[in-house]
Amino acid sequence: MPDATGLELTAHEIRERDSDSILATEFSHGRAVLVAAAGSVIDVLGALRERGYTFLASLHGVDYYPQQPRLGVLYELLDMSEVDRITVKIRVDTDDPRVPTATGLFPGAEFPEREVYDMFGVVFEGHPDLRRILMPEDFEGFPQRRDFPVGGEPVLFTHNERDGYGRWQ
Amino acid sequence: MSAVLFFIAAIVAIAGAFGVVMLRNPFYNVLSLVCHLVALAALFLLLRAEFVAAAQVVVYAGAVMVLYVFVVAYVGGADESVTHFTGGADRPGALRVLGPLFGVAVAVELCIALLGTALKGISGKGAPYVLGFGTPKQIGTEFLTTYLFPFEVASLLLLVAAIGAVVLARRRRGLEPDESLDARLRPARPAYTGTMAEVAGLVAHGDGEAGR
Amino acid sequence: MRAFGLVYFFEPWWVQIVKALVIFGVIFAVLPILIIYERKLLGRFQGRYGPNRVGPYGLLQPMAEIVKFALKEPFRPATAVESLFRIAPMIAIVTAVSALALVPFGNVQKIFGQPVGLYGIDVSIGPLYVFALGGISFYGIMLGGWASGSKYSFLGAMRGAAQLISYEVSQGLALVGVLITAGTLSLTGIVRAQAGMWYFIPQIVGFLIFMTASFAETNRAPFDLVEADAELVGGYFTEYGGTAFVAYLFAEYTNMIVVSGIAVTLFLGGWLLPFGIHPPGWVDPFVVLAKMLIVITLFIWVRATLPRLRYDQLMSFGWKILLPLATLNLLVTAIVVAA
Amino acid sequence: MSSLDTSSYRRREESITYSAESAGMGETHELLTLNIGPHHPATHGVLRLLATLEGEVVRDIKPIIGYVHTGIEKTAEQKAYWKVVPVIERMDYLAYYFNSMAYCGAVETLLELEVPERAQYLRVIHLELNRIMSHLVWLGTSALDLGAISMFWYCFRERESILDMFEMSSGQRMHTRYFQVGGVMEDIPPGFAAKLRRFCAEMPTRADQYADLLEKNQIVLERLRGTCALDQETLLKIGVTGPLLRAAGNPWDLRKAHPYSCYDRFDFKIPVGTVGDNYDRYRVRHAEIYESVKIIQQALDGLPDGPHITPNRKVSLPPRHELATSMEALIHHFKLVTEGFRVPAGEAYYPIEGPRGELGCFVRADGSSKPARVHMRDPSFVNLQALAPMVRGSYIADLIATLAMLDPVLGGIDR
Amino acid sequence: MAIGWYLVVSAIIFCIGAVGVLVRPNPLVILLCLELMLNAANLALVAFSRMWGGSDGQVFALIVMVIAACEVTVGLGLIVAIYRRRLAIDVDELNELRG
Repeated sequence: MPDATGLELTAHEIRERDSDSILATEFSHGRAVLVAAAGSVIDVLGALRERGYTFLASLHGVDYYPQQPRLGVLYELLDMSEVDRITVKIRVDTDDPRVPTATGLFPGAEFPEREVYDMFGVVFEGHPDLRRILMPEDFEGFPQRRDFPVGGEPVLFTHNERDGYGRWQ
Repeated sequence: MSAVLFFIAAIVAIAGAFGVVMLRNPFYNVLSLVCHLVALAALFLLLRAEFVAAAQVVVYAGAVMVLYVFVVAYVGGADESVTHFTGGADRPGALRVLGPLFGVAVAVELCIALLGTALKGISGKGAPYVLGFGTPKQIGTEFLTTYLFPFEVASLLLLVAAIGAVVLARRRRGLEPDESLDARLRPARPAYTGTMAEVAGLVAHGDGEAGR
Repeated sequence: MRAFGLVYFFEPWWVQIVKALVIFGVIFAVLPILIIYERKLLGRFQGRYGPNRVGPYGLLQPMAEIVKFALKEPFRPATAVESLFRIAPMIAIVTAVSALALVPFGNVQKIFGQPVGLYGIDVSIGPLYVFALGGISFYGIMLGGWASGSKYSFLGAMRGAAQLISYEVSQGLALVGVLITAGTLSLTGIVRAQAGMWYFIPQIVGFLIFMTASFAETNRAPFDLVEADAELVGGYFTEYGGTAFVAYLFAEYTNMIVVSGIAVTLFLGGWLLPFGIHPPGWVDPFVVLAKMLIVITLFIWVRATLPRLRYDQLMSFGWKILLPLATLNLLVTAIVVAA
Repeated sequence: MSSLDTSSYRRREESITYSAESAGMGETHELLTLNIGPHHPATHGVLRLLATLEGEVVRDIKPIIGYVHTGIEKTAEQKAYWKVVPVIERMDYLAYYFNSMAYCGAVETLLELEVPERAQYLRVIHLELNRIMSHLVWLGTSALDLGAISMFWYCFRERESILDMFEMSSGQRMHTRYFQVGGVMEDIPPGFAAKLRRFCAEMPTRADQYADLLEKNQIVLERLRGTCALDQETLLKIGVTGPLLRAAGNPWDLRKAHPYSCYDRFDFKIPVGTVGDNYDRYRVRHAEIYESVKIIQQALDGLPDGPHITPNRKVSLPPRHELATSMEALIHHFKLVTEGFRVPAGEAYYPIEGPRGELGCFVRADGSSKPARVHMRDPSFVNLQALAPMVRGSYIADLIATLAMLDPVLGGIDR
Repeated sequence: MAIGWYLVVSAIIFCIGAVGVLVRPNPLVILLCLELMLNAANLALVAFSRMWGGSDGQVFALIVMVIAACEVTVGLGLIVAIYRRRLAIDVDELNELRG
């Protein structure tokens, strides 16, 4: 893990290219996080990849309800030669959650991005096959959002087909 | 006993032949020909041609018809392709009327020829049965002595036919990937399969390009 | 009816009917025993007991399963072709049982003063008859797969057809070596010709080729690509259930019995015993059955041991190894016999 | 969102079959779409593969997943931290110790909690037993997919003895909830060590027998060698880790690269392959069984004395006997059982080396007694993306073999 | 049974085959009908062989089978080739091979 100083240095170098790309840095529990602007996340990821973080270990969404902007997408990057991890975090609002896709840089982001899209409704622009992945294709709503209630999911059988479908209270 | 067997086999053989001509689905055509061939093998057995009967079933029903079944299954034995395949109708115009007439004419002529023949053997039950008639041994001896030349020619013909079939049905290209295949591997998505993108109003319903 | 070849004595019609009934009866009694034998033996191979709940030592398990299958709802997919879907398993089982008529279980015996051959029929074209029936049994598989209207069945049927045809060639050529050596096509004649030496010693290559091809012909592991449960679910009988499924199952096991019977007849000396032992005639069928059991045990052993080949490997093995080997064997045999 | 009426549901349902019609025909290619699964003997669960075939050759496949999605990540947000463990264990049902280890590790990072030595050793023992167990299930089922039916029973025989040991230490055979935040639930019972030693002595000979059955069989070699290889650059791009990556020659293993728990104290090797074909995948996993046995033996030999769980009463339950004598213990017990412990706000990502690759657990705490977000980076989920590039251009039988060698666990993929 | 009966059956089958060739447009069925005609000839040959007690007829029946097999392989190869080129499978419309 880069220590807090290394993280600042990295953030500084990336800011030199594009001053608006890095919004903040966080360092806690030995975990380095770069908070990037949603629009320039690909540039940040690309810059980090050039610096050795060539492996996208994980990509997941987080709902920071009730903070604003609510949704977060986290990219856990890994430098395999230095055994070093860094996290890129972006925050988007629920109104128009659009993020450029990372599949161009990391082809393995395809499934995780579909999952984030499925669970949080974040739309990855340019994704090759953005469909629901875990939930049924005709499901409505984004179940991992914090305001999505637990329970009460109606299951459609032929006997209750007439009573309507897909309405959770 | 043999008369009963003869009539059963003959009726099945003729019915199978009718099936080949009348049925619409090529798969059933082939199957009725198989029935016909098996019945014919029974007739051969009644004529004490055991080896020919066995060869009939092994070669015809077991190998040649298998080829037919393969081709019909490949070219399309399912319903939708059947209509496209047979055109649903017979050949148009004069042939359709004249064909059966011609058939009946030939049949009448052949029957006249048979009835009016001077051949005495026709109404007999055949030559006296000799032990060893129709056995592989006898036929093999004939093939390798009297009919050696036809035998060799037939084997050459088989070779030529095998090569010809391979050349005709060969695939024009190997298994290496090509671009037109890649394009066909990604068919346009039907509507609603990208539901959330569509629900979010990002793409029009069923816009296949969005999913590329 | 004397349509069939070399008849040295005359059997009245009722003897033939009795023989047919006996063969049918014996086979349908043997099949469940064979099934429980395979399952028990497989269990032992795999470090478990096998079925042991129904009846003493689980021996009634096949009966329970037959009842279970018989009580199942007849079902067919919406895409199936009804008539062919029903006929196909019947073709499979009829051809399998008909081939059994050829296996000689013993020499001609005097029963109540009447000479009776302990076999269904003895024809002058012996093995060709088996191949003819094998050619027709292909339709049982092909029609079943095609008429199911399922892609898995269809793939299985296609595989089955190609496999049966490919290995039939090698199997036939392996047999011809024996036929040349014996100088006859009659199966009883072949057994009698083995009085001096069983043919699996001079024809050891032919025997191995025949057995290998037989595994493919009966769709047994390692050539069970037609069923290939891991890939094609069940191959040509994926869509079958209930009694139709049992029919296919029985046909497969009957084929196994037929093939082992032919192997015993052609290579293992039929009802003959080594070391000049000449038991009384009524022992003959038991000798044949015991030898068949050994061959069947080999089938089961191989199933417990070997994994499945891939389709292209199966084809290249059949055409590139087995067929040239069989041809070579035939050539060498012909030269030796002629010399 | 557009409103749904019931009549349109059927239409949508039909659309979900996703272009099941044949993909096209031409002079040079005849394509056929085959739907493999979700109920298919070789998909190891409810995985659905839309395969585009040309004859028997696979041209493309599209995995469709989600059939056993149970919303565990959502459920975990509704539960106190210590109650999440049993839920999270049910994700990858062959690697339940790994699931709980990743989760506990993440929570311990957030709590900055020190785990006692003995607990760490016990964790390692169980993790490695679990790894062997998972590999045995993989070996048995993939041999079954190749048609070697007997291997399945042999592998499950050894798996049974491992499950017996799990039962001995925790009372459960699967989903044991043995690992807890701060340590393990209970110390190992008497007799466990002796039984484990017997197992460690026997397991290598059993593994030798498996190798004799498989590696000396020409058919297996023909089926596995040179089929569906994928080089490590492509694998790394896709994000594949674990035995699949090691089979391609990259010795990346978190136990060595970035030791967690107490893996830095053991002497073991990382098996790597050369070309990354199915045979290498088999060999790497098979060799890992031996290495895991070695780790278990070392951990058992060096098992230190001490508490099996952290003595921090804010996190771990007090021992039962203290409840009768100590008021403080009773209060702690009551607080822990009713509300659970609170975790200071923060985020942690804790990666470990699961049997199938990097198993990472992301936990976000918002200061309450329930996690605000739990995410599992399951290796099966990521590795499944590598299936299509692996099998393109190979036979359908190789697709099955490769899927088996990929070792996906659908519980982990769908979560 | 008198040999004449076999010849009658043979004649009927031959005529059915001939009509089929003339009436059906599908090359696959035409091939099948050709098989019918060859089989009719086979039956006649075998019947004559039985009539005179010589096996020459059977020998030629076997040679006819060989010829039929050749015809089928080439014919089916043509049909497959036609299908691959997505031409109409109808002998009356197959005029694209004209030089």
